[in-house]
Amino acid sequence: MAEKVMVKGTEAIGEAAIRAGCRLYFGYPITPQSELTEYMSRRMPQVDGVFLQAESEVAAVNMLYGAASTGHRVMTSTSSPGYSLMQEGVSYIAGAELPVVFVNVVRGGPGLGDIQPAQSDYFQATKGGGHGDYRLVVYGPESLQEAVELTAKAFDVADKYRNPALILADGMLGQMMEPVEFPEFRDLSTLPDHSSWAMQGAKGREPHKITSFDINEYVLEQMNLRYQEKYKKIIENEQMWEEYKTDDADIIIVAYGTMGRIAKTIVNMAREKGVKAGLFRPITLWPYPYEALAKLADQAKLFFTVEMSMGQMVEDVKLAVNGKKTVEFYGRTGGVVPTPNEVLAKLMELI
Amino acid sequence: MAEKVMVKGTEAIGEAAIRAGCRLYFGYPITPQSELTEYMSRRMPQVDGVFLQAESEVAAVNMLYGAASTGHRVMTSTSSPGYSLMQEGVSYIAGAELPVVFVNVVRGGPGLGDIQPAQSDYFQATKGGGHGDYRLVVYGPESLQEAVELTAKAFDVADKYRNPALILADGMLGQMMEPVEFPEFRDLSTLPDHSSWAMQGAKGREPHKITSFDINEYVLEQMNLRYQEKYKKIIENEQMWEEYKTDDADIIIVAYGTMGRIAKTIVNMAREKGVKAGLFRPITLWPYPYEALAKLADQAKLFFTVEMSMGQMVEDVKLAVNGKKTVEFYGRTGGVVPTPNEVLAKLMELI
Amino acid sequence: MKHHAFIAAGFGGQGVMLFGKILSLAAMYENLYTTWLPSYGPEMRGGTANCTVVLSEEYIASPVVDQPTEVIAFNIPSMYKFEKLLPENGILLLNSSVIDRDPERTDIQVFKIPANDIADELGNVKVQNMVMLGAYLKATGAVSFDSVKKALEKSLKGKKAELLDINLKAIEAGMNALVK
Amino acid sequence: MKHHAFIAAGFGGQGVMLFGKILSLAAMYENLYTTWLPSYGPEMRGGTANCTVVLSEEYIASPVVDQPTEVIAFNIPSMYKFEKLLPENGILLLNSSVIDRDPERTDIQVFKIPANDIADELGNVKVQNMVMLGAYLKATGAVSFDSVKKALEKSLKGKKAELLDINLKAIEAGMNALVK
Amino acid sequence: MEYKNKVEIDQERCKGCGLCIDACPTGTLGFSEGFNAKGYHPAAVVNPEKCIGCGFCYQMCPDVCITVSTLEKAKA
Amino acid sequence: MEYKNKVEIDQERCKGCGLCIDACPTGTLGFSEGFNAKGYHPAAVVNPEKCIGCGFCYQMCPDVCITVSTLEKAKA
Amino acid sequence: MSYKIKFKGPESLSGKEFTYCPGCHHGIVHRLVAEVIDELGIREKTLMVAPVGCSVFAYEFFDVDGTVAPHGRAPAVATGMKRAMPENVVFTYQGDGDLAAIGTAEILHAANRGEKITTIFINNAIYGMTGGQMAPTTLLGMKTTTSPYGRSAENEGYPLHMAELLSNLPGVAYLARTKVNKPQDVLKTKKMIKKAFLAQIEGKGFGMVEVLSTCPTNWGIPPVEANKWLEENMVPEYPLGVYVDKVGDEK
Amino acid sequence: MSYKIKFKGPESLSGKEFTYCPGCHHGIVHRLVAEVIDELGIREKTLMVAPVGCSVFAYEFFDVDGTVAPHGRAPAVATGMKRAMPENVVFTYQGDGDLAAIGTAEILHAANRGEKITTIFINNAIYGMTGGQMAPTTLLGMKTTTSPYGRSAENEGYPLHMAELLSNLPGVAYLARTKVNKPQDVLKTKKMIKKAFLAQIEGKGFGMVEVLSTCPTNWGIPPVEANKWLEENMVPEYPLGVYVDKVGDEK
Ligand SMILES: Cc1ncc(C[n+]2csc(CCOP(=O)(O)OP(=O)(O)O)c2C)c(N)n1
Ligand SMILES: Cc1ncc(C[n+]2csc(CCOP(=O)(O)OP(=O)(O)O)c2C)c(N)n1
Ligand code: SF4
Ligand code: SF4
Ligand code: SF4
Ligand code: SF4
Ligand code: SF4
Ligand code: SF4
Ligand SMILES: [Mg+2]
Ligand SMILES: [Mg+2]
Repeated sequence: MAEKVMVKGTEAIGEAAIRAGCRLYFGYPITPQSELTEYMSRRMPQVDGVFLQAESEVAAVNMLYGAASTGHRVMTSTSSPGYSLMQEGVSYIAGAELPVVFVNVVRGGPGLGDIQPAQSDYFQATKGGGHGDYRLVVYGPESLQEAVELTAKAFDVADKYRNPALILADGMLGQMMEPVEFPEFRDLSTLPDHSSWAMQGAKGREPHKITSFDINEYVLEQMNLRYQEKYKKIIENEQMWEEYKTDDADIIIVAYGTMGRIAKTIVNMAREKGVKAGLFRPITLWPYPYEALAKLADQAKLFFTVEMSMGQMVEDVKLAVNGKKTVEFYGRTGGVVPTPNEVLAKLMELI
Repeated sequence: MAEKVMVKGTEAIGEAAIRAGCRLYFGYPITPQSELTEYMSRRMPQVDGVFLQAESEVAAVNMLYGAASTGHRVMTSTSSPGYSLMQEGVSYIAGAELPVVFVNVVRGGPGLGDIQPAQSDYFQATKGGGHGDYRLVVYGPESLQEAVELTAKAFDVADKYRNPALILADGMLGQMMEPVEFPEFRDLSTLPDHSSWAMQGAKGREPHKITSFDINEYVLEQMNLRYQEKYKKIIENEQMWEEYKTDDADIIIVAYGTMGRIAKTIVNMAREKGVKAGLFRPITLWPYPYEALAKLADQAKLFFTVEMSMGQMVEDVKLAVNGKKTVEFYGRTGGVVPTPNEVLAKLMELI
Repeated sequence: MKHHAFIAAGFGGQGVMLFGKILSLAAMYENLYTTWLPSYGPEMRGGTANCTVVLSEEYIASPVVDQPTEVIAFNIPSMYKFEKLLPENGILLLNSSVIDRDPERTDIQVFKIPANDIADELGNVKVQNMVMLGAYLKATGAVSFDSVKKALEKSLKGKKAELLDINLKAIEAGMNALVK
Repeated sequence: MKHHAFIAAGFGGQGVMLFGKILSLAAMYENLYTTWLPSYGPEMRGGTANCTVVLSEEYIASPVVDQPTEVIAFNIPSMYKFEKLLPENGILLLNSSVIDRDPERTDIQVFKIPANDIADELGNVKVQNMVMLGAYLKATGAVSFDSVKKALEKSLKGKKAELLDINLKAIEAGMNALVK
Repeated sequence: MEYKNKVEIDQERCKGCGLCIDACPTGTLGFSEGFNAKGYHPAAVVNPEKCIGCGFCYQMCPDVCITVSTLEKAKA
Repeated sequence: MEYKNKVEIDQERCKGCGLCIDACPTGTLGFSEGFNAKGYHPAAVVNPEKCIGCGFCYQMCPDVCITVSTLEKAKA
Repeated sequence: MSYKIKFKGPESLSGKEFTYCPGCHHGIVHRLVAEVIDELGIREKTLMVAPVGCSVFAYEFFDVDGTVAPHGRAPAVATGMKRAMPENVVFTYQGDGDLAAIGTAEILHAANRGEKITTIFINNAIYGMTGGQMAPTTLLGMKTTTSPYGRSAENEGYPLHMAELLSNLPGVAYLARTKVNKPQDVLKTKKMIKKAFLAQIEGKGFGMVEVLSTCPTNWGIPPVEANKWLEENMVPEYPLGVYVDKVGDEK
Repeated sequence: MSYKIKFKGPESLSGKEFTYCPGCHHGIVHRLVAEVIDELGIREKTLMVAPVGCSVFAYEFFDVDGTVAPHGRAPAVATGMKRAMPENVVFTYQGDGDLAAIGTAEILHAANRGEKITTIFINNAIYGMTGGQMAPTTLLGMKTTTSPYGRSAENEGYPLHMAELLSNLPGVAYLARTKVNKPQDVLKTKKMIKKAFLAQIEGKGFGMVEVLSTCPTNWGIPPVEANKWLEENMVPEYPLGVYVDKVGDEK
């Protein structure tokens, strides 16, 4: 670990990707993540990597498809409208089982919306914005340090399962600066060997074919069942979450990403008022840590989900709690970030 | 009501739209719905309407945005990959509150997939494939007659709430033929008057501005709260479902669209075997008829969700049942349509 | 109760879809419930095509059929694929101009019709599907010749109207070709 | 415990973002926890920009701040918008070259710095933000001048290095301009 | 004083870009000493007598701050 | 019989499009009477003696069904 | 004797202050478009489609019915409008990122269809709104926030000449490239914009005016100098002139 | 004396039967591409990107590493590949719906970047795979399933000339339009395809060959007649020839 540096969230993710061995970046500028695109344009040439500004997000996602087909670590970053444009490509990438890392720095929506931080793309990220039965591994970091670590993790997990991964940040995380320590540079020779499936030239072997397509529905179903097998493994192995002062908590606040971070303040404020609050913070949004959350349903009296949206993750909370306890919700949307005080006030109303 | 005619599902929807007063269609061919695009190319000139084949689905959805801004009834149709490409536009249309009718004739996915019938775009349709907190009214017809009726309904509801609506058909419904009766042609002069908001020229009034955009997050939040108000009304007023032999049922099969229709056979087959099965068939997939389904949770012993997917609507069933009873799932995917016998066999295993 | 549920299958271009549509339309004219459900290869090209048609006196809950009452095979792969689904004593109609092998099942009724040859003789190999349709009528009596004629008239409109004659001849030839 | 949480706000182009970044970086050099959080108008153009900076001896759970300890306003709308958030006796710094009105609050400490005029005199109106920064240092002592200098050196690299001098001068001028 | 041509500048709207000043062929315009509420030195009419009413300043102003008038005989 | 040029057609692969027949300058090729497994009348060599080995048939065949050979002195 | 107004802002602007940086040409072109709308007397039937770019607020600046299209899709939105309202006048206003990058297909096909709409195309060789990234029209060697070492033909390709490209399409009825860095050019540009509207009004087809424009902020050059930089660098790369004119001279 | 093979299917085809309709030119062009790959000895380093269209299975037909891009996006996919594997040879194979409609932006920008890839463009004036809908290249007056009354310039615009359009872009190193309805043309086309690959191999830039092709099925014309129809109708609209050649003659 090197010294601490002060960086923007977008740049932290970019540097983390490069250190994780990503040497190809394709993207299209969009606020509030253009700094990541810009960062890559400066950094990639310095590490003999490829930076290419695509003509659109549609082109970018397909450049990723192409580059990932060759077995290299590749990444793009975008924000809400841009990620929506990528959905056909995301579905193709999932179907072709390509290990791509996406970053969506979510802003207020729908439509053009605004450029303030939001969490209203949770459904799109976790239930599949594109068509078909597929899943991305979705990470929701709460701080820049965590974003750095999860970015490296995203590449490893993507490679391990040949499955795309998504860093779901919000505009706040993307734009804020705080001190960060970066890991060392990954020795590129230690990256996983993808020569068994990647398109690198059919020299001395059968040609490799990469596709999300089969004319025969039974074969396509088999392909899908293979994805499902993989998803099951991911569900078993890759769930991540943080619990903060849940040990004795009556009230479980559930929040992720930036909202999760803010919720820590709220927990402390509530405890100052004598309310035994705790925080359950999912870090993988898919696979969602249902069991871990369900365990708290015996102990807690109330679940209180807080999102920067009109209520999306709350469905997963309900699925986890499964009727055992009440699940309440509070959210702001359109780029408004709830303040600790207002959430606390809402919480006090509920109890 | 006129005489019965034998038509393909795609054409039934097209004719129903024209009879409902739709005079602008923009689309891009894609199997298994190209016949609808083709039908509109033949029919629109006959009714002095506009048919335009767009250069892509991205262009098509934006042509819809433009045409709908002027207050006219407009429609497009596509299939899974094409609908994914439209997601940015769908989010804009929802944000700008434009009454557009979409048709997605779902095929096997993800990616290029195949062209066989599937229901694996349920999440995308109901939870929002695009970014932001928005909803489309989603209809899942089980037969061509119902498709005809729901198409007319979709236009009315879209107009009433200034909200896009989606007919979520599957490849089977789109491709099959069966006899259908069409309603009369809607008198165009009876269509709702949109001159209070539509872009028709600022003659003798303040200019109208249509947008999903506001620089100020608090204003954007207000816009979002307005959408949410509207969604609440839609939830109150627009839920539709069918119950088939649920009166005395121990086992509730939950299925929609084509699968719902097939499930009727399964209910009958089960009853022949002495199993008291019934069918709950949501017709609006959003708003989902949670309460109606929840009511059955007291009476029934088991809920059995069947989908042509790896399990998407089942989450809504679980949210409705809320832990009161077990919810089981059976699905085929990739374009495979479950046969009544195999589903029945699975059902018999469960009890 | 009248209930037929058949699968017609072959290569794209052999006219299996029209085969099913005409029978389905004819059923509608006889006030039967009916559904026609196609299944193509990818998009339009290559591979096989088949359609499932149900004609019934009862509401058809499922246009998907596990067990067809008849299978009409226009090529070898279709024969092997679909004969399996037939019940004992089910009917299998084969275009023997194209299918030069025997089915595997021995517990079913098999009728071989050299439809291409018959159609070729009539001067247009394309109407081999109508030859098969004639054979189907003869084999099952699912709908009447008159209803089929009405359906054909409805379907062959405009420029195609002139094809009506040869299509009807092909049906008749097919009816004659099938010896029960 | 040292804890400052300020909002600096103005028009785009007034350098409020850099104002915050320099202070945040300086805090890092003093081993404080710190976060810097910007908020722009739509995309980059037009409208106002502001940033929230927290400097603290404790882990910062929330980079969002309900109640800032200080507000630095570079234009009139920012003053009105953010003065409300200050606690009693909180500090409000105004660029009085641009803000020719008084705040509404009377229960807070207000310092007016004619930053544009001072910067203009120094020969570059753009460094008015550093004038304000100097005033902030003087008003709060949140971080040391040396840490700020280090932060500026880190930030003004390459071609911009030549601007270091005038920036430091501006800070000093700002410190002198504020009379407690 | 009444000159033949009158140029008026909406100084609160002005962003001090200087395009009008640069475009004026006669040196009629210059920057203000003071700031406007936006913090810009707005353009000002420094030599009103020089104005020939050509409108170049109007044409170049990106913020539509400028109005140019000419003294004319009143028509019936 | 051994002619100077030999043209071979993979009749099972052939789709009976007739492009080879149309392209052949010498009338070497024609349609078969019978069907192949696909139900097409495949192309056939009807006048093998006429073949001049020009390869036009090969060039035009969309299904790569045709091989053309020429009788040559064996080389050491 | 009394003062008679010779030059005054047009009626078809809403009066809202522009959100553009000091000296940005967007404002000049806005004024010209509004003047043309005034002169043609079409304010009450004009529908405008703003892009995503610095001019995203343009729908607020014109006193006509207006909307914002998704980034790059204004020509498709305008197509939908015009097909629905053929009697109205529809125009799009787009930047070079919007029109020449993400919206390439939409502008090209709208032009090719001879869609009866008018497009004002602001080519400032950069993505203004998002902070100065490379556009397809960025000059070779030019440094931007995503071509920090200067645009190279090898990696990023060549400056895209939209006017030349679209002039190949028979659906285009009027097409010109111009600039507004001098008063004389401003006047010329206005005439061109008028013709681009007339192309639509007279039913002749698609009309477009490409305006070489400055972005002082992201070029990092003060406004007056930016005008010169444009003259010296952009004009040589992007030849000015009328590329297509099926409208003919005004009577 | 023994028979020596003069003409025989190339090695770089996988041998799988084509899924095309009888007489469809896709097959001819496939063979030519494979022959060129054979002759250049690049089979083991060639990566192919199939489109969505009738040639969606092309990735199965060539004996090289292959994939299927989303409809229209093959040039972007190929760009990603080539940037990752600059030593490999990357080609796309696309139809006119794929390349000239939905993929307009991607082909134009890949060409403009001088992306070192090769594109084989099958212009059959129609959407073959989906059942004969209008393409941007459909001729005026031509009836298709979505222009049932004949394509009209007024409603649908003009046939799009991709070769001419792209020839404006300096990134293009080789560009030709040809046809394969006669044996002589087939031979000419092969030479062109070779050059389009050489443009890439020699690092000169983007190479493309547009092949006017038949779609007997959706034109509703038997194969032999379709060849004539192409000659009489498509060739006059789409002039054949070499539009750009920076490769020079083979040594
Ligand atoms: C789908 C999508 N992608 C990206 C963006 C971000 N974005 C907004 S404006 C813009 C480019 C603006 O440049 P230009 O069109 O040249 O207009 P200018 O600001 O220079 O006038 C971009 C990339 C967006 N809003 N939506
Ligand atoms: C996003 C998307 N839109 C539409 C389609 C449907 N589609 C498949 S192929 C095709 C067009 C094929 O035409 P062309 O590219 O000309 O190829 P051809 O079949 O004529 O060789 C279309 C529209 C699709 N698969 N994906
Ligand atoms: S009208 Fe002409 S002379 Fe008068 S101020 Fe303006 S530019 Fe100068
Ligand atoms: S051109 Fe306009 S904005 Fe610029 S200085 Fe002159 S008046 Fe002010
Ligand atoms: S090689 Fe020439 S002559 Fe021989 S069959 Fe072929 S086309 Fe005819
Ligand atoms: S060209 Fe080929 S496919 Fe066509 S008939 Fe001749 S051999 Fe058969
Ligand atoms: S960023 Fe550039 S284009 Fe945008 S308003 Fe500022 S100067 Fe104009
Ligand atoms: S549909 Fe047309 S393009 Fe497609 S394979 Fe058949 S003939 Fe060829
Ligand atoms: Mg620009
Ligand atoms: Mg085609």
